[in-house]
Amino acid sequence: MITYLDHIDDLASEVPDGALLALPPEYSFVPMALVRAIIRRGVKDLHVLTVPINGLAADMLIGAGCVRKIECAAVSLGEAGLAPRFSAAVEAGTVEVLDSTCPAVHTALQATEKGVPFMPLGGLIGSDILNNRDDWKVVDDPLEQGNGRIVLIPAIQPDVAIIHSPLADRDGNVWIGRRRELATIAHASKTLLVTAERIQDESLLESEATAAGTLPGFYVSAVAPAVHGAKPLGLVEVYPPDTDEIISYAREARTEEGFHAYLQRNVFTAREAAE
Amino acid sequence: MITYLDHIDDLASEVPDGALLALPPEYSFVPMALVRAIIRRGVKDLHVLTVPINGLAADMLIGAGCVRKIECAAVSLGEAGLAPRFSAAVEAGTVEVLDSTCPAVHTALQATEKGVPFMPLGGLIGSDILNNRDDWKVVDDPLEQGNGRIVLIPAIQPDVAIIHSPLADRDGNVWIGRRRELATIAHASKTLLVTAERIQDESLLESEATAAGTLPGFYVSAVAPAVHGAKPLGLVEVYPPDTDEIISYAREARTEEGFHAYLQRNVFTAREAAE
Amino acid sequence: MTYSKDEFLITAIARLLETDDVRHVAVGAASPVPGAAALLVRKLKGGTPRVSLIHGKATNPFTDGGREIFDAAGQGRIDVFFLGGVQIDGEANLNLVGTGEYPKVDKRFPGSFGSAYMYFTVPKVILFRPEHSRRVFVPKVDFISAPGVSDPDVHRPGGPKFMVTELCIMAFDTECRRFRLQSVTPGRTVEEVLDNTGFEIDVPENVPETPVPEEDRLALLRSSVGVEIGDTYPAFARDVLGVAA
Amino acid sequence: MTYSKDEFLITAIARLLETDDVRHVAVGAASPVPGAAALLVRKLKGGTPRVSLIHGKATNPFTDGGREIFDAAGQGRIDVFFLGGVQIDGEANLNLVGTGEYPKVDKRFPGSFGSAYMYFTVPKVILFRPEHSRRVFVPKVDFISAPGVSDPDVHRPGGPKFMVTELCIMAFDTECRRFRLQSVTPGRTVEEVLDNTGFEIDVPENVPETPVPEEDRLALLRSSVGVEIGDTYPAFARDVLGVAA
Repeated sequence: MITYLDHIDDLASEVPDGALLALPPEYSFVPMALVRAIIRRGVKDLHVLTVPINGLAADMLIGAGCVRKIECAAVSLGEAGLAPRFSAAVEAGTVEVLDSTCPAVHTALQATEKGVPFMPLGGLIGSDILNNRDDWKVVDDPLEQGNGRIVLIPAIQPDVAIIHSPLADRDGNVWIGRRRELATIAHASKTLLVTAERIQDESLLESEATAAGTLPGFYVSAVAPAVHGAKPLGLVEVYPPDTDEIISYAREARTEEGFHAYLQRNVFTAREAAE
Repeated sequence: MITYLDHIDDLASEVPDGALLALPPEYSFVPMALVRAIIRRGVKDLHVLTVPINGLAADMLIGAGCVRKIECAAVSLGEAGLAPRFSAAVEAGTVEVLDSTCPAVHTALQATEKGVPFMPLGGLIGSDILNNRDDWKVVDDPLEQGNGRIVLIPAIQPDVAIIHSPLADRDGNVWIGRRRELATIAHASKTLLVTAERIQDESLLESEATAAGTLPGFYVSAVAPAVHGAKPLGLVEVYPPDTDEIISYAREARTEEGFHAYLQRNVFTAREAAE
Repeated sequence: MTYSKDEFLITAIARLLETDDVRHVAVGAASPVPGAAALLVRKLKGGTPRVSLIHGKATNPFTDGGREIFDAAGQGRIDVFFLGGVQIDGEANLNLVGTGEYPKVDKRFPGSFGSAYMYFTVPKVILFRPEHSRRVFVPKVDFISAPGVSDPDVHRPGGPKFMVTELCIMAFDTECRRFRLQSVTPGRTVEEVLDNTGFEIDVPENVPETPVPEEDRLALLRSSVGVEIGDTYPAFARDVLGVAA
Repeated sequence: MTYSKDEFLITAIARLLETDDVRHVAVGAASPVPGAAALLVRKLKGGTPRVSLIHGKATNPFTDGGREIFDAAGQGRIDVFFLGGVQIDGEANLNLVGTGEYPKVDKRFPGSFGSAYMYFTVPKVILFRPEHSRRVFVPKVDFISAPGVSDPDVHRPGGPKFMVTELCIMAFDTECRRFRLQSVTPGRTVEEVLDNTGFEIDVPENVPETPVPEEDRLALLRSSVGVEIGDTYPAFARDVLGVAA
């Protein structure tokens, strides 16, 4: 059954060294408070999968030395510019990067969701992404119907996925709204850790209106409260992104020293809002 | 753009003879008023795809002589028993039946949704369903990772899909709630015809709460109002199924004469609630 | 305490669900007896296993459309499922399609539903077919909706484990591809089972009786569990368990 | 009427979107100029084409998660998409990953996003890269995120049709695998284009000027269309179009 934890630091302890960790995209319920807790814990050798892209969370985990390998369609701070620690680590060769493309990440998780070892995807042929992926396979039209060559993307099963939500309930049900990539991530992952702005007693499955945007609890491993748990990123209809804070991160993190000063101030010294 | 029609009979005229017609499952927003309109129109030679099962709608279409071929995981009236016109037509050989299994129907539509010619699915091997499907193909583990043989299900693209909804808006957005097979059906079909209990001016995409259960209008071809459009089946949280009516159908439709008397009374003579 | 045939079957199935490997029981359409058994065990064990009735309301946790239960099974998240059949043979092949020569069968039934997939993916499939007759339990099914066993090169984490009928409970041995009689309904005999089974089964020297319903479980069925199953099957709760909606 | 460089680019792109085959324009993240162009055309044509800004609010119609835009493209439901690149070469290959030798590149950029798929599936891809320099327009990209052309045995309903830069508009000829100069920005020259392009292009005898922004369109941009794009890009609407949120 689902574990309810009092503090995100307890959730962070469910992320073992070396885990294949799935991160939701920048616009989709990123659990930044939990990411900071993971950094505080000093997790090592993560294999991060961005679904399909990410920014601040991946950049901070890489800068903090938690990441050995990252599979991504892109890592970017969006309007705030390049992800500085990601770029620096790739240029220095201190993190291994497995380049992908957005629909290929979705496809790999859909395959796991469906319980099949692979799923086909169009496009890709002729791209150096494909040429650098020994795990992807080009096959001749297996139905022999003149459809041409196609790429098979092997299933990926994350060890741990982490998401933040505006609202969970006491049965472990979690509101994800129209961010349905979170459902796919949840279905495909062995362990799903959830932080929530608020945990209510009434079941989200009670009415069809809320059920429509709810991830059922049987995919959820553990839940902890985290008020403002996505900040400085935004949480749709709850709070907007703190653009100034993200821009100031982008500036400070350009150097390793600046990044560590940022970490010291915002991750190691600061107390999370939920505390 | 989306056409708004005043009457379901106008929607029914969008279903050409010989169309591959997708029907949603019994518990999921079946547009029975539109099905009756299709029967009134005397459409011929339909290839019906039940997604993945169906009951009353498929049985009535078969009984009325609209169907040449049916692909289905099951046709059943549920607690009201066997689907009498379906069983009679299969036994008489007057309708061609292409037996499938629930996840294979979903898989075929997912393939079209994804724009790929096929999708793999586990199970099936050793089943006479597979043995009677020349279109399905068993391949040896294409990744050569010891996963064993697997079945490839070719994509199916319905010409027309029909659904009923409690609520649509003036941008063609349609509430589907947690009946997300309707999203897959919509994504996979060339034409989507929608009937709705109610059509509101306010956009369903205005708030995240309603957007979560909304099919966006760009998949929708035409909408017409249909009060009580799912009856005698139920529409969750709007009205329950009329069990007595379904049982009485099951009884009357046991004979061809009884079925035609039922049709005369309930389809040709009766006026729909919306009129 | 007296009990009905359905109450007997519910408690018989419930005993098969009490092991620790059963964390999530899913129940398909029109299956009030297995559904009540699962809800009974959940009540007895204080919340474990999870029980998902796919056509239930409060008990239906699925929010990703019709494919979710199959996806969840493929992910290994469903431990128990129930299947039946118009015909079942000694290798546990199931026929849900029809009798006679396919496709223009003599008698057509609804179809295979999800059996050709769930039978492969759910580790503990319980076959539930109250009618125990040679009409149902045939030497060889006319159409295999879902095969009981598979070749080693087919990925198959799931399959049949038990069969529950009005006469007995059998266990299925995948290795030997045979059913073995496990217990017989009180008042019925091993001979009766053999007479009404159209295929060979293994019969151990001593075949115990299937236990009669425990009084505390009957009491739960007729009260709180009855209310729960009534959410999905009101007529069943009323007529079989005496619990009004 | 005076106009800004961004306003010029918006109207230049808008003219490429006015044909009848354009029923649905999708615009990716951080693309205010193409977004404004699409919204402008929608306004001019009274509601056609549909415009989907994937990170917009009222203008984001997607409700099936991150894969929906790619699925929709695969279904043929998206007619126009915009792509750019750190480097672009004469065969319209795009590099969004980095410069130097992969994987330990000299300068790493975010990554390929969905380019390796959208470039294959969307019939009319418009390459939008304001900076027109030999740094961007190279003889051969260091990394092909998405190839400009494909072999005949690869299913490819989509691909590059136009490229819009600060200096010019080029059309791409898939058959010849070459760009052809179509028009030059007023005040710039063909020589300037050639000097700043690191690959060969076809230059017709007469190269017209790209039209300056039409006054009625500028007026729309600075009023109702500005408000619409401000829903997704408030800073852009304010700073470029002078429309407060």
